[in-house]
Amino acid sequence: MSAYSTSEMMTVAAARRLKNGAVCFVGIGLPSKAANLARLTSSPDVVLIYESGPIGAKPSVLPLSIGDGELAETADTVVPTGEIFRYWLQGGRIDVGFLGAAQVDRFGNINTTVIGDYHQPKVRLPGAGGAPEIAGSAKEVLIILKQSHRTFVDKLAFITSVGHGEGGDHRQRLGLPGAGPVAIITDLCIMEPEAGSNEFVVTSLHPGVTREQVIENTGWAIRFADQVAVTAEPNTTELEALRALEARTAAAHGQKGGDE
Amino acid sequence: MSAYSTSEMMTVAAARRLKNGAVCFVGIGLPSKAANLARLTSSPDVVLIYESGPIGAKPSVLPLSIGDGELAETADTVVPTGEIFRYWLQGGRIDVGFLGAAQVDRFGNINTTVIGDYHQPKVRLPGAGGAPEIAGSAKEVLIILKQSHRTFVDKLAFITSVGHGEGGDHRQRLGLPGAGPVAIITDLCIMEPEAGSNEFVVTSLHPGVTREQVIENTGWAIRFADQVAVTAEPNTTELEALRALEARTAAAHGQKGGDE
Amino acid sequence: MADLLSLSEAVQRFVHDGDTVALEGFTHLIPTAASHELIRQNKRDLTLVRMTPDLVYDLLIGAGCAKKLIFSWGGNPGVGSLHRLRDAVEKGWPQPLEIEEHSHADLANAYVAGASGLPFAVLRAYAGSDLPTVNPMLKSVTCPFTGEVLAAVPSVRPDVTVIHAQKADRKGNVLLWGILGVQKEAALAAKRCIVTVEEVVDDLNAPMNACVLPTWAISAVCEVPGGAHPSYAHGYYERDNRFYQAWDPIARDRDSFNAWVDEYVRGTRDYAEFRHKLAHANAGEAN
Amino acid sequence: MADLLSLSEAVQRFVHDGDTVALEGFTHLIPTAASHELIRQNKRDLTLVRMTPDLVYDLLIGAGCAKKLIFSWGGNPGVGSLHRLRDAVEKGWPQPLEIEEHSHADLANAYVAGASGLPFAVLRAYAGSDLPTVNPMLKSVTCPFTGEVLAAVPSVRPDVTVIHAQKADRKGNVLLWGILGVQKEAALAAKRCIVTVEEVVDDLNAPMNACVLPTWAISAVCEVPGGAHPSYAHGYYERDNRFYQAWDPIARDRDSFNAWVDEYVRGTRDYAEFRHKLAHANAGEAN
Repeated sequence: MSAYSTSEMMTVAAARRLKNGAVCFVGIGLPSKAANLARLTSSPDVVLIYESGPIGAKPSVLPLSIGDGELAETADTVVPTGEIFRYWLQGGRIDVGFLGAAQVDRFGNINTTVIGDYHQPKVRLPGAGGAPEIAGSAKEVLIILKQSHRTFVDKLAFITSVGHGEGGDHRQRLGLPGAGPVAIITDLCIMEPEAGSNEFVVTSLHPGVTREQVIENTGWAIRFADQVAVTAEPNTTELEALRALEARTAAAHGQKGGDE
Repeated sequence: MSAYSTSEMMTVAAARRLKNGAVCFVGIGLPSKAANLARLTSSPDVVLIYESGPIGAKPSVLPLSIGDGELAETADTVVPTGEIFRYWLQGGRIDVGFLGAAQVDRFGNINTTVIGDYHQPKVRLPGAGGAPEIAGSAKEVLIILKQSHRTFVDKLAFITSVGHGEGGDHRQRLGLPGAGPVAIITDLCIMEPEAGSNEFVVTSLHPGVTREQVIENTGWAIRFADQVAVTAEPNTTELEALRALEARTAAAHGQKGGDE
Repeated sequence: MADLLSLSEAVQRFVHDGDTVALEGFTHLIPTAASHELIRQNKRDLTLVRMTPDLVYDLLIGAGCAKKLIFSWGGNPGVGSLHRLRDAVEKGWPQPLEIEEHSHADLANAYVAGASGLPFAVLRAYAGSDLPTVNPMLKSVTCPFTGEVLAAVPSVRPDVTVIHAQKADRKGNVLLWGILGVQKEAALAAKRCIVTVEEVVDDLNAPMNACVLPTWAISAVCEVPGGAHPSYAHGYYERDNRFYQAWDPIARDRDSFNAWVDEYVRGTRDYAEFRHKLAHANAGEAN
Repeated sequence: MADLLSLSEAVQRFVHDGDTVALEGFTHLIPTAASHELIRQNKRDLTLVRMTPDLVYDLLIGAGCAKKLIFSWGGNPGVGSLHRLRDAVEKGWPQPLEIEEHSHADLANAYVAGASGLPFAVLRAYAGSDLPTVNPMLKSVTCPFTGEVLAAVPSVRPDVTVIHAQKADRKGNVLLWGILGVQKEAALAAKRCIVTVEEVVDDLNAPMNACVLPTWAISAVCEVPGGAHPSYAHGYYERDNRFYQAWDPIARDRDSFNAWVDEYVRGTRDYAEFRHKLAHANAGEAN
């Protein structure tokens, strides 16, 4: 196996979670990169929906914006943004909502709004976008982000998009239709909700990553599942597809796309 | 002036009420015939909207159904039926709603539902269709139908689509945005709402029609305005355009269209 | 992913007795072939939803398939009454028919709400109308911002929707154009959806913002050329206005209706055979 | 009927200080030229509505035109922060900016409700989110049929909407295609609507079910080629990704922002001159 970066491991591990044929509502950036890698490798029939309107997009390079022209050109159809949210997401037709995040907590709740007080913000983040309703209505949610003390926090300043809320059956009590986040994929590991508590625990460590590294880079007292697997390394097909995708993207856009 | 039928007089009189450039929501049958006559004579820029979806239809023959193919082919665009009712009618963009009726009362309320008891009907009529919301939301409403004791009734068995309700300012009290019916055009006369009471009174008699004829053919004690005009006879342009339209329609469909 | 099936198999697999069924198509693309197949398979106790019942439901009602009708305008367009619908409502033949009556704006909004996964739709409707006095499903909601009172109607969420479209590709993606009616909304509001199409092609060649239903959003695609007769399929064939007129005397009388259905629907194996028989009869008449 | 006007005249005639203004365009067809003209005419106290404020509102906020922002995602897509937006929110520069924050689904529904003449929209949203704790305009309604509690949000009904489209014909009918965003809804939700277009043509040649805005539904059409830069106009030009990146250092600093606006916006007579100057500067940079 050739050498690979932790970022590549994260993208490949996330791509593997998308089953062939799944209908996936894709956020821009890391989710879009992983979803397109899945489409170009294990899951050629994954259906990619972007909130700007394209249904069944098959871009050859990564979009830099959520509404790049190539998404429209390669889609089965392009519908108004209102329809995407109304008929397709809220209508219950999305299998997987694929989200990034600025911060996440132990129950998979997401903050993309603000750090510090809302009215006296320390850092003003971009805000909700499509995430709250993707998190609410997709049948299941995957979250992908780089792991650090600043991103995996004990208490979110603001819950923009709900995961398992306060844990346990809180999500059901809120009346949310979807199952919520089923995995958080980082550059260090994969976390999944523990049965019952729905607290995220580490279920798979990426090759070479130690428990200590994960603990150091998590803002809460992260726990490990009874059985912790080691994530399979990226294989040649995956790595080549990912690197070719990034090279095509750089050639087309003058920037790599998907890492912001 | 050549001889003309009462039916032609009715259609011509109705067509004249459509101002050039007006956006008109057209019912099938008599309204569609009058609206298209207007478009072909005095009001070339009248905009015809059919509830099936065509916006700006310019058919060369009368449609037999509310969704004939020629409506789509000649329209500026064709939108889903839901959008017609939501964005265009309810959105407040219709100047004139042009309706037929099975029965009408002195306040311009319309019955197209049932004769006799709703649950034990004497005659089951087709029902509401688009009329209730056209009557409610168009800025103003024109009603066209042949006059008789059976169609101009003292008390409707059923109010399908509201006109001026119980008269006076009842319509405003109901919170309805549009002005309601501003004219009823029949084969005998034109009626308009009396200021204040909003009861329909005769304001123009078609040439050769007597007050007695109108009284005989009205199921309520019909009143006449202080000034009753005589409707101008159909001119040659109007008659020729109408007859040519009906001839084209008969040739295309094997039936005249617009009289049902 | 939609399966490419015969209409017979699709109806067998996806429509069950007692289902709420919507056959939609507003004047254009009315799925008549599907109504014939429902009669051939003797589906019973259906709750039928459709804005304009038209001939397609006159058939189903007269053939005894329906226990309830949800609708907003029930006539034979350009001709007159739907006699089987009236006979069922006025005289309870062949069996009593419960009716739930709306307006077009209401049902169109109700399909939109159904497709949107909402339990109800909000619209400006029914003020001053008697319809709410006979339909208890017409309620109201108050705007929490302005205090305005608006109509609230239940969304339509059928067990099965059937629509007819012009084209599908071999994967089962569907394209329709022209008068779109509420077909897309009806399809997306339903638990299961059957689409009959004029033809299956290699490539839809759809304009970028065309009305396309992706294969994974529907259950079955069935190639049934002419399946929208006597309505029309834009780009394929025109409305058969004479058939709408011919229907009036056929449906006016119970016996003539029964004879027609026995001969042309129950007496044919499928829609292709029906079309053949009808063409033959029309040719004979013309002689 | 829409008037065919210069953009300068259209903004003069239809946009007033204190108006609620929506410049819409979701990634595609962003009406940048209009924002420049608003700055040139020094419009003040605007309430700006837009799902993605993007560079187009970073400009207006930094130039002091806005008193309030209603939005759902405020970043420089693919690059990072909107520095002028952040500076206004975090430090009140050049003046305090009131913000009212929603989600995309909420604002998209709010435009749909606005276009539909309704005072509010109903959607499944915000359960478990903190947004309702900071935005009192996020309320709820109860379904009168099922008892479900759903989110209720106020509809968006701007005084003026501005969108950019590909084509208009000489009567002022407008055609757009590709990523449609919420433009049609924003246009129809507004009291007045200005459409800038890439070109005015004799015949739109629109597909039958294309997104067309009829001339009588809008106030003015202005031919402004390139008017969506740095976003793109499908069929005309691509997204200028480098400009989005170049914007970051320009907007990061108050002085460099002011200098840029003085030079490129206030320092040009119209958008054509702006494009000329920008092209010139880019060419100079490349040398």
